[in-house]
Amino acid sequence: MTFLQFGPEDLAAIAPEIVLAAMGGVIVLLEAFAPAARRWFATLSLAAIAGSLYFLLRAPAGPSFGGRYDTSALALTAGLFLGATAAVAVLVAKPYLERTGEERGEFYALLLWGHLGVSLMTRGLDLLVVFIGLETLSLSFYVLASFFRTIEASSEAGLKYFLTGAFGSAFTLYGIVLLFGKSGSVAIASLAQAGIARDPLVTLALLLLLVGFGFKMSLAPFHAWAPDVYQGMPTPAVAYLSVAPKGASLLVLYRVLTAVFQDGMPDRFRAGIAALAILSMTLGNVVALAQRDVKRLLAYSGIAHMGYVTIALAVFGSDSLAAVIVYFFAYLVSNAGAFAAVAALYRDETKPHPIGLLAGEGRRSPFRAAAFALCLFSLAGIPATAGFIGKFFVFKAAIERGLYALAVIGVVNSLISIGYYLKVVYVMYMREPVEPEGPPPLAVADRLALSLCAAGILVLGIFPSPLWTLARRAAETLPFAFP
Amino acid sequence: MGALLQDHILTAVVFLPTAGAGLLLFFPASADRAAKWFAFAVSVLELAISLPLWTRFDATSAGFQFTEKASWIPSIGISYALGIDGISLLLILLTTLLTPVSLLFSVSHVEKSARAFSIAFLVLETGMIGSLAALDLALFYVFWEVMLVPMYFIIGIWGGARRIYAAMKFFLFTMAGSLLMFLAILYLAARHRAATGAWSFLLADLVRLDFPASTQALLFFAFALAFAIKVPVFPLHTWLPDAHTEAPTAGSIILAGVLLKLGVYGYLRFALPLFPEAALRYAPWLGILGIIGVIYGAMVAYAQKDMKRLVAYSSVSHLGLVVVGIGAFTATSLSGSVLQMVNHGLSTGALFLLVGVLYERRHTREIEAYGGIAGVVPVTTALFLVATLSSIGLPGLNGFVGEFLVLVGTWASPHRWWSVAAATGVILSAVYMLSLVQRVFWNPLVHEENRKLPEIRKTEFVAAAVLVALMVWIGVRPNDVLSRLGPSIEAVRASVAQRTARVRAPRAAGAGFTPARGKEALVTTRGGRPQGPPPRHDTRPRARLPEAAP
Amino acid sequence: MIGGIPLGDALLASGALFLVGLAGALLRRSAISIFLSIEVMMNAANLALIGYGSALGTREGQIVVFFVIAIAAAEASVGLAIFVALFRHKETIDVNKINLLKW
Amino acid sequence: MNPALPLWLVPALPLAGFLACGLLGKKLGKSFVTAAGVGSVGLATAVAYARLLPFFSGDHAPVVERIGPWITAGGFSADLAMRLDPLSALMTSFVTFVGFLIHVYSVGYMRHDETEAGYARYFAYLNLFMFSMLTLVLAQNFVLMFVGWEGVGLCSYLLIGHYYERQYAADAGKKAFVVNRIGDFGFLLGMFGLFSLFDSLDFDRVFGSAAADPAKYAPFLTVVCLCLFLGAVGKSAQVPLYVWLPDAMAGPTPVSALIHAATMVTAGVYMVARCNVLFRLAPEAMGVVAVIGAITAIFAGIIAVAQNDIKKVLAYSTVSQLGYMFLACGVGAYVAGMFHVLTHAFFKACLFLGSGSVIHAMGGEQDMRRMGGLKSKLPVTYWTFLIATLAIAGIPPLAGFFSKDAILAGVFEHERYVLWGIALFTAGLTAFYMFRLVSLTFEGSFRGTGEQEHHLHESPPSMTAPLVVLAVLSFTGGWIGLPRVFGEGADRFTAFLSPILLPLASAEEKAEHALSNGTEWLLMAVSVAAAVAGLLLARSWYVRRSGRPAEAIAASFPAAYALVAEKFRVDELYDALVVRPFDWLARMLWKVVDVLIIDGILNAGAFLVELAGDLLRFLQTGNVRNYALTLFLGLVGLLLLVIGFGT
Repeated sequence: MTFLQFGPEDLAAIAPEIVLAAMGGVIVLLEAFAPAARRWFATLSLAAIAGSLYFLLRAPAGPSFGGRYDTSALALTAGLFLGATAAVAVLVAKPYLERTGEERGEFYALLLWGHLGVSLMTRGLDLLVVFIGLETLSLSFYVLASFFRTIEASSEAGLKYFLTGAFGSAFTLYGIVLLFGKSGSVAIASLAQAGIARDPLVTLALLLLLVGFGFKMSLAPFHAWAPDVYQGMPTPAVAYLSVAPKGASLLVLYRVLTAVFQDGMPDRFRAGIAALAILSMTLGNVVALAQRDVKRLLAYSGIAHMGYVTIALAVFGSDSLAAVIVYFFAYLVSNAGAFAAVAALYRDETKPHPIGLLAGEGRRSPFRAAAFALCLFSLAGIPATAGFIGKFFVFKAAIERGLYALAVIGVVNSLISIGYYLKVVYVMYMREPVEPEGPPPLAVADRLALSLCAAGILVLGIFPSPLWTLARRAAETLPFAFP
Repeated sequence: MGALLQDHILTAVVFLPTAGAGLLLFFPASADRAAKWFAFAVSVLELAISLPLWTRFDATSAGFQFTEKASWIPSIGISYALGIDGISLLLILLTTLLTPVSLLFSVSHVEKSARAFSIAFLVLETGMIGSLAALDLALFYVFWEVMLVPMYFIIGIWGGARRIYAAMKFFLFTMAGSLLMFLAILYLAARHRAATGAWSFLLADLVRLDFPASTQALLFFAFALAFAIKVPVFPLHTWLPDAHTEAPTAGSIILAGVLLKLGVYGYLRFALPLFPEAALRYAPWLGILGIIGVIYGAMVAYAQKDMKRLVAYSSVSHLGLVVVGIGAFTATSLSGSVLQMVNHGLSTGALFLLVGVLYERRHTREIEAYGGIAGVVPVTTALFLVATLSSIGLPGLNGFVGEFLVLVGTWASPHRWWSVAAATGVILSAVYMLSLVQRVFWNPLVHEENRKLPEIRKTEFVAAAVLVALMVWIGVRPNDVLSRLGPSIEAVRASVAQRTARVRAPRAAGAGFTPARGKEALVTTRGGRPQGPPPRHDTRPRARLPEAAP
Repeated sequence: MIGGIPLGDALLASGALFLVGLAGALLRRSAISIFLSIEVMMNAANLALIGYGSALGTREGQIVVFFVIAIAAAEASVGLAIFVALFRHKETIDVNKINLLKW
Repeated sequence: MNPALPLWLVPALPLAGFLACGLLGKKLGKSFVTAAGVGSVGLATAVAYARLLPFFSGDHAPVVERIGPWITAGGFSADLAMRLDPLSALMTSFVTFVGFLIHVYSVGYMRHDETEAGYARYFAYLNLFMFSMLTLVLAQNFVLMFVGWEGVGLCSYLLIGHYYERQYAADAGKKAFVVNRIGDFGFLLGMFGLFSLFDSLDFDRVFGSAAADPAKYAPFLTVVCLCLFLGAVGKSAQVPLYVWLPDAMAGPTPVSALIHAATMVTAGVYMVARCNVLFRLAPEAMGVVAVIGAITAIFAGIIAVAQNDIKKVLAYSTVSQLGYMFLACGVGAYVAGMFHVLTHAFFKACLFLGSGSVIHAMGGEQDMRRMGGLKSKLPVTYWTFLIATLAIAGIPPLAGFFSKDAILAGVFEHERYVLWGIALFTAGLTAFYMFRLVSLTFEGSFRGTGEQEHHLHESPPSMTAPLVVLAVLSFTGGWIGLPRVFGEGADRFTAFLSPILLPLASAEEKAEHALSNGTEWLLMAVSVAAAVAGLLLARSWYVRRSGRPAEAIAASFPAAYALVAEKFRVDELYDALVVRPFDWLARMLWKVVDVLIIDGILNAGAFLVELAGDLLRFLQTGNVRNYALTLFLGLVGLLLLVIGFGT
């Protein structure tokens, strides 16, 4: 019974999360007792994120907590991904909250704790840890969703996210329980037992997990919450929520499935995942065409993107996991960047974000518009952007595995997606401004965040080699018994 | 530095424009005029450094020259491989020539955010040259797609009334084509891995792959679709009239002058060598579509009431002829097709430019709004006349040489009747172009406002005159161009020939043709449809086969 | 074996409980009842955990249960807070009436 | 041969003139244009004769001067090379000379009523024409010949449209070019055929190998020759493509004289004669040539009778005479055909220039019904015109008589009696309508307006001088080719030109069976009789009874007369059969195929996708219970799929 053993190397392993938790607490206390320190919250949060990354890099190799907590290259890569997302979110949050007059410590604290939850998900080699991470994330973001108490939409977003989220967690939990029942332990490694894959209850459990994490990924048909929540939630929080938890969830699925399917994924299961991928791509893209609100549009675009990346899950293999990692880094710079641009381009948060409001921004606020356009092109997968690289590796994996139908459906979908991405670009660049009062002045933090994302898009798009190598190294840490 | 330029001249040629665009970013948005002239200067410098390609090009060698190779994404064998042969050489120079021409024209005509315009244009140039120089399929695809974005903005922001629709149509059409090609490229690389264990996207490696006929057909279609849309081949052409018409003049020049050619180029450079059997099996369809394009494009052009639209449809007709030449696949017809691409770039570029000259003065493209202005703007008229004559293939100008070679080469192929059908274009082109000239420049001058039509400006004149000069040059000394073309063309045919040898050899022998006939037979019997030439064709005496590959 | 109750029965009960909760969550209209139904689903999971735990003779099951209960409590607090916040706006928490964000 | 004066100089000089006039003419003014335009052609003429005279006196051995390669691609290659042999020498001699005269004439004709720009443009194009025409005749291969071939077409197009702001002139120019293009289409196909047969388009190689091994090539040559002949039909305005030539009269009169009478329109004949080896191997093709020629001759002749526009009459007469030449070639009498080309160049140029002088004097009036009695006012014009008329009518001993007689003899000789009859009748017809023209124009009393009469004046010497020279030539030009009956060796023309008729290796060609002297005398007598008859009839109708008989006939057969007067309504026919259907089809393809079908399908696809989006978005009801439900249903569906899969 090695569950509660606890040593210094375990402390070093968990230090990154401790930093986050602690800083969250500090910020809340400052909020309560020294409100004057507010203008430092963003800086403190960034420091915390940096600190946790630092400790993550310093974390001792080898399993800790008796092999239930991951310190491998995979965890490290995931940590980088999450940290970057969180950093962008914080950068965007500062000016955003100042504008909306809601700059309260809770926001940063909750963001950090949510971040903490996500990193628990990515690092937990134990389904309980994963579940705790999942819930930590959810609880923080339930609150963040309804952060604007004065805005009805925000509260409604909170309610919807909460109810559906709790509903989804219940499924996840039950799936975990079933797996525990079959393997005798909540440790993922213990799932690696001969013949377990053929047990119907295990199949059911895996499907339950698929539903639960698919929900977090906003993968159709578990996506319904995303558009509403994105619309009502403060944009910086969306920037995080629309990227980090999705990656984490897919990583968890990968961990579990690799453990269960020692000798490759059975076709029946692959069919199920493929179906989700197709549904998600098609529904997301087609419905996105009909959206008038930028945040909803990006929500559906996100649904579609989860469809693409799920192709890589259906392919299932070391290279495809690497592809997933690359895809998510690309998605990070593109999607977080897009939401950052949205946050910087809209003045009034009490109203929705109609696309039409962007008319003429191409000339009125060239930098933001250009960055936004770049993000959109990247999401559309135009070459020389990160988005293309992501799609490239995913489709390459699919082709290699012989999943031609999936690949073809994928590219057809990316053709449809161009329809709505270009619509936004066209509104920004080829229409005259409608409302006299333009977007808010461009804050330094916004400029920084956008520049980082834009640079990321181009650098990853033109020199993807290092990222790919990193992803490969990370992917190899999962025990794939097959290519 | 000099040495560096010597070794990496292609890299320099490809990326100099982007570098210029990068510098433009630091211009104040207000400094429009400066930005325009700077962009023009960059493009001229580009032209200057691209000239060594022409002078130092070894016209005797068939291989790729000025090659550069560096690994880009080593782990999956994507490499930064550049190199040009005669075909790409011509098109690259056409690009580096037409870009300054377009920019020079725009200097006096682009007002709205000219800095952005210049940036878009320079990036576009990089995209075009890059896809012409790339020898790695992944690299090619990147450049190929990168072209879309700036062109989308050029049409959409600086275009005419229906520019949004046109820009969107352009983008979606082209994208629709290239996405399947993208998958096909991935498939090729995957197969190469399966076959050799190593990843590679190098054309040189991938051409070694062999596929069963059915697979090859699918891959071929994936590639051909992308290129056919770009060319464009009937019935995939409908994006072209809209894009060409709505684009700003400079955009139309580049669209017609270079972008269309990339379709044919891609077909020659990639589709043919990669899938020779499929390519030649379906060559008849290509030829027929080309012929339809020639006649259909000409007739629809004749029906137009909008000058630019008319010229745009004339492109459909001209490119149709080029496609016929490709489909016939004899050395002569291929040389003719490539030369004809250059010719079309010059003549149609000039036509669009001069139409733009008129448009900028009257702000209408309606043919009816003009008439009888030859006396008012004699210089414009003269230039337009020369461009027209070049475009309808008057001997002594460039158009004739290309047209003639395509037709005579096609006649030498077993698809003799193609040449007959395509030659009707000679009549039709005269019909629609001359009626354009008559309705615009001749006839009674009915609209009084045209009496004060200002004559062409210096900048515009220089831009047009350069093109006209080249038309005459190529018309009088076509061999300067053709000599650089020959070996590359033969190389393409040779590669196809030897890769399809085993399919052909037994038949050629069995049919008991003379060796010459055998080689001719190559063109059709490939792909398993033995379609011997007509009997009188056989008895036809042939001292030597003109198309004999070395 | 939980004090003589065979695993099968425990699982059966848990499954039934889960379905009951599921049905409630899908059918009730008040946010609170929906949330309570979800709690029922989680407790079904707990029941199964206990069953398995004792059947497998490991304590992990029970340990997990504690965590789950804690998490459920936290969820409840957050949830109720959100309900209140929304009630301030709409004077109701009937989810059929809460559809400002749609399409 | 004279290396100091290479052949290419001959076309090059007019080209230089073209550039000078075209680029600088407008700036430097009319006197410069005159100098450059006329001077360049004069020089060219001088150079040409410097080469020609030694050639005429020499042994007539063909000279080929290769400038260098021109087009080389794949298996195809064509050189820039010039050829001087009897045929091209003959053509060059009169093209340069007549061309020069007409340039001189143009100075007087165009100088006053033209702007600087127009004047420069006119001479630029005229020089360009000289360049093209000389390239055409001096070319050593078909491709280079085609350069000239299309070049002359272009210049004709530009010069017809010289008064571009007149709708009908612009139309006529376009018509000329397009119709010619139809011919060129045939020419191109012919070239392709030749190339695939001989792997070369070089005259020596093509004709040499054809003559060397007729049996081998004969089977394919019929088609090839017919293609080439289509080109000739277009260029030389034969039925059914003659329609452009009458309209071409919209151009300035000197242009009509030079291009549409003396030189360009005979290019077709020249080409056929040049290819005589091929045609002789394709008897069917030759038959077609002869028949087309005969039909054209009589058809155009009949139309000419009923025209009242002085230039239209001459135009149709040109068409008719060209038909004559083709008839000659068709029956194998190539020499006779070329002979007629030569003489026709003289008298038809003279006639056109004369009519130009008349129109000039009449202040632009072209309708003969408003003329009359000009004899006294324009004596020089009248006498030169009369001589030319006698020449074309075939009255001995003027030029036309000998050439026409040679043709008739040739036709008779080859036992094509029907064609001979047609030709004979045409001869009479020619005499008739020409004298109708002379009578209406010069005889009788003036029928024009008063102030026209007041302006009447003889043209300046720059115009009359060429008239005189051409008149002299129309008189004497025929004596170089006296029929054999005037003694052996009298026919120096045949002797000079016969080398172009390469002997064919196969003996299939039957030997020249000469006519007996008696028959020949008889034939001459008959043709002269026909001519005189026509002449007298015309005079009696139009001079003595001032046209009343004609009116009477017209009145008694109104329908027939109208048909003839309206040129058998061929233009209307073509308009209904070709032009309008073409317009309709073009519009149809655009509006229906392009816009409706293709774009329709694509837009429909796009619309459907958008529609799907617009409908599917309503799945997002905003009610969280449905979200939960979809989640649950998703699970169920997944279960069914995974369990059901494979089973």
